[in-house]
Amino acid sequence: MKDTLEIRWHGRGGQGAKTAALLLAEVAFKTGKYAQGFPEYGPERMGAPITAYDRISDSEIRVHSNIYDPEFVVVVDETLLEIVDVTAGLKEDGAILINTAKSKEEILPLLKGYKGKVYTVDARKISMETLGKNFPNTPMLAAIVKVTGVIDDETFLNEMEGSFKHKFARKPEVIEGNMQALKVALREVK
Amino acid sequence: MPKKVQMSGNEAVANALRQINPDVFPMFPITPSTEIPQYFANYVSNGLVDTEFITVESEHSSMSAAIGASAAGARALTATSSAGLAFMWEVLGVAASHRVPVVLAAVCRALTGPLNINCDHSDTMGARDSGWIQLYAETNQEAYDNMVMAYRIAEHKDVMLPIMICQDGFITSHAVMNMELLDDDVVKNFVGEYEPEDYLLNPNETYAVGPYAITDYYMESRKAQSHAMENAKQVIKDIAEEFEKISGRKYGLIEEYRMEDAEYAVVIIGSAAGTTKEAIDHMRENGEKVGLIKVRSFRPFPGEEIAASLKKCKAVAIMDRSESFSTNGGPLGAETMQAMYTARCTALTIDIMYGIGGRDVTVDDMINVYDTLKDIAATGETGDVYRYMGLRDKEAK
Amino acid sequence: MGYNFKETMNKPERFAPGHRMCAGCGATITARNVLRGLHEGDKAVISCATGCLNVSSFMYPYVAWEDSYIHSAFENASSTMSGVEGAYKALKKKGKLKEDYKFITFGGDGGTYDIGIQSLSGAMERGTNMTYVCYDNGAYMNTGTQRSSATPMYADTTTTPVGPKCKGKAQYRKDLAAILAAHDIPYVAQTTLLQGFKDMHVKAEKAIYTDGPAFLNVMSPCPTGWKYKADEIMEICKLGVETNYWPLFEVIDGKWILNYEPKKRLPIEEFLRTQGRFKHLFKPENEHLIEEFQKEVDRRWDDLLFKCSR
Amino acid sequence: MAKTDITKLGTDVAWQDVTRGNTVVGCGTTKQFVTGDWTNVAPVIDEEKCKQCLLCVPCCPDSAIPVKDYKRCAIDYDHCKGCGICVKACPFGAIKMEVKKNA
Repeated sequence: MKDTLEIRWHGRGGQGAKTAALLLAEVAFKTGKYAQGFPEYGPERMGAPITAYDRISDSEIRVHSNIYDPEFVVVVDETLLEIVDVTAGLKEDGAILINTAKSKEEILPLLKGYKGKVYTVDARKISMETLGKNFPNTPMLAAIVKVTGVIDDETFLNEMEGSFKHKFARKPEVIEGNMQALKVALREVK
Repeated sequence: MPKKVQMSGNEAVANALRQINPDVFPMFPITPSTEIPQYFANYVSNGLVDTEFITVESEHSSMSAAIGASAAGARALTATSSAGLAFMWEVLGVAASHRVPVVLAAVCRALTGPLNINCDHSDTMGARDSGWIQLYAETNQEAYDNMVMAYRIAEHKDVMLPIMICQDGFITSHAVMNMELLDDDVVKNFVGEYEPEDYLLNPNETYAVGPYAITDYYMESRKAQSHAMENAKQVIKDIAEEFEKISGRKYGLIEEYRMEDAEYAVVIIGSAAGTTKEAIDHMRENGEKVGLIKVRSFRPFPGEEIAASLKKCKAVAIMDRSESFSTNGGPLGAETMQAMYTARCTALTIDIMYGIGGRDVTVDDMINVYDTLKDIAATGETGDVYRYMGLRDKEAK
Repeated sequence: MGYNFKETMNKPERFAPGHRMCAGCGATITARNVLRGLHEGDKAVISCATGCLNVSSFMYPYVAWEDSYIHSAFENASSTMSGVEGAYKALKKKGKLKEDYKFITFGGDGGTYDIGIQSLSGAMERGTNMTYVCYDNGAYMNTGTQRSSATPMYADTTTTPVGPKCKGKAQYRKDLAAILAAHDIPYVAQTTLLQGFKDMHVKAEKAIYTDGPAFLNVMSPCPTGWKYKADEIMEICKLGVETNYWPLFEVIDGKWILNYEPKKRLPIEEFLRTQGRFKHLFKPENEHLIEEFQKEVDRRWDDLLFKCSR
Repeated sequence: MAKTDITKLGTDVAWQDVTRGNTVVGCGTTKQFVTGDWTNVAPVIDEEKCKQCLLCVPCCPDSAIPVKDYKRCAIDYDHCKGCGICVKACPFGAIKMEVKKNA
């Protein structure tokens, strides 16, 4: 457990936070790590707040509980900041990553006195520019990779290209946009 | 070469089924097992299997069709959870008494009342006396491995009983984890072709299944069925030994974790065993003599093995993930204590209801359980033998 | 090939003697004669819903069926057979089976109209290549004549016992053949026990050799439940047809076909009078009930004529 | 597998010898079960009057009027339950119910 990195995702049903959490686990797995990715399940439908989790470790992961004291929190939808206690249990030496166009200074008052690091990325803008649609989960995945440093950028991009090629085998035209979304997010997260 | 993958428990089981390529798969969806037939439907659509996939109109019918298919001479299976399993209950008994080696991929979920989709074992525990073999998995890997072994156990001539391959809803079914898939041909060779002795579609001889049995026969039939279940103990172990040769992974009726000198032990089923192992390692670093028995086979119940392993313990907590409303403990508690009594195992023992309806179980929770056992051993006072963990209780001490 | 009665009678018996149905049971007559629709030498698997026919035809270790047979439970005869048919397709596909098989399921009205309608509807909708035969004796006879949704109006049953507050079953019977026809399956037919059994033999053969699901509804009187003397069965069935109570028709690929129209329709009381379960209707104060019954028979007959005229 | 020998499956059979799942290999075993003693009356055919029309055959609920080479054979009294349907089915009045004589 000691060397296990724990990440909690907050999103809304339909935004792809669960998929991003599972993708992060997959990426970590492909770099030789042990990883666990899982959503917290309820009957929530499209739009409802949802939570998903990742554990990443160099040794076998046996714990099957939810995550209460994460090192990192990812907020895929900033409107959740007002309705979900996103920093609950978040370690002070950890960090929170938020999808927003706002600056850190503007966001900070919404974090209930959280003293750890705050990262922002405008995943909506990146997604609109690269994919033409609002799929924030792809840039958010890249941003959390950057923030956590679980994998170096190049390996990450190579791995993702591989999975996109597999996932989008029937519509290869979207691969380029998705790769672009990842690259921009890696660059723009601050 | 086995392939390392990152996969959910449902996808893992579906992959085992793809490799097995069963003959008939009648299905009806229910959360959280739905993904298994859904993955499988894709294999069917893409020609990766040549299974007859029958999209029936209810779980009662999916089990009934599986029984019909198996009696007809095919390798059959279905998948379900919770209310779906409850709806099958009548025909579960028929499958077992007809002695058809049907496989059921059970993804454990709380029974309705109130409606809840999360993990507990009340569905499969409700079917514990239906005459089915039940193997439970801690991880995605185990769910996969158990599925690969399922037909070998069920179809063994000394057994010929249906088998439930159980895993924890969402906790393993929907969580992706690192695991290993065996090569397709390794699984295919391990499982082999099904060659039924007698079956409805045998062109050389007619065959009749499912009679009315008057009192003169019924009890003898039940005993014969029970005897087959007794035989299953050895068969499960034998098949596990063979499986170890292709996978390197060891399985038995139970798994003992750091029990060699354990004074305080937990007996548990399913995914929470992993969380408990984490607690054990943590406590062992502080010199605490704690251990775990994970029950893999609940049917047949390895009472003697469990009791033997607990013989030297000072205090034991049996963890039940389903309420049986006996007011006297849960099913695992009741059966383990019976086995302990028979074996004159005198450890102070409590039975804890936990994780009901998906209530989370943490490492800290399990450390608390061991601390409770230490207190019990120190004072010699068991207190409430039957208790809840993680329950909000106004009268909690 | 035309129908030949003697050829049909000369086929080997597929329902062996020694079963334990009541003397004079209509269900067994139905089962025997439906099986005569099978061509000699063709293989079949039979399944049965729980009921009189099942418990009497396979009492361990005595089985009356000469073909492979399976019973599982009450409500799942159709889904059980779906599995058998699925196995057949799978084994054929995998080259493990060369022989051809036919699949025939029997159920009483309890196992068909009521508890088994879900699995029957499912199997039919999925296009299972099987023939389902309902031996309709209009009540749950295996448990002692409780009313079913196939029980005719005003029948005295053990759950609708006639008394000062009860004139028998209050509702008319469910039209199951129409429900099955609404599944748009290739073959639905209604028949009963008539001299020479040509109607049943021909329909059974058509049903069994239809590619896809087929359904036969067969009025199969029960001497104990209907309260008549066992040897009167053929006369009762004839009156059922001649009064338009039990019309003979087929629905082939959605086309309704009337097979028989009585030259002079007999009044319904001629059918009702034969059975003790309707005895109370013949008390002077209940005459209006027979009128009600007649109205319903006529309404349904007109509806059938309309369907068959399209 | 070989046909089930049901003579070894009497009501005194031990649990070890009950067939697996109470299945029977080789169907039609009811022929070995006598139901002829369920009745004290039985149909008797007047061979003179019988025209071999076979109309009695399909309406027998007990498959007790066998046919061979297009001809009705003797009534199977081991299985006939004496319902009398055949009597009424015969257009030639060739069948009559008679009280069985004590053997």
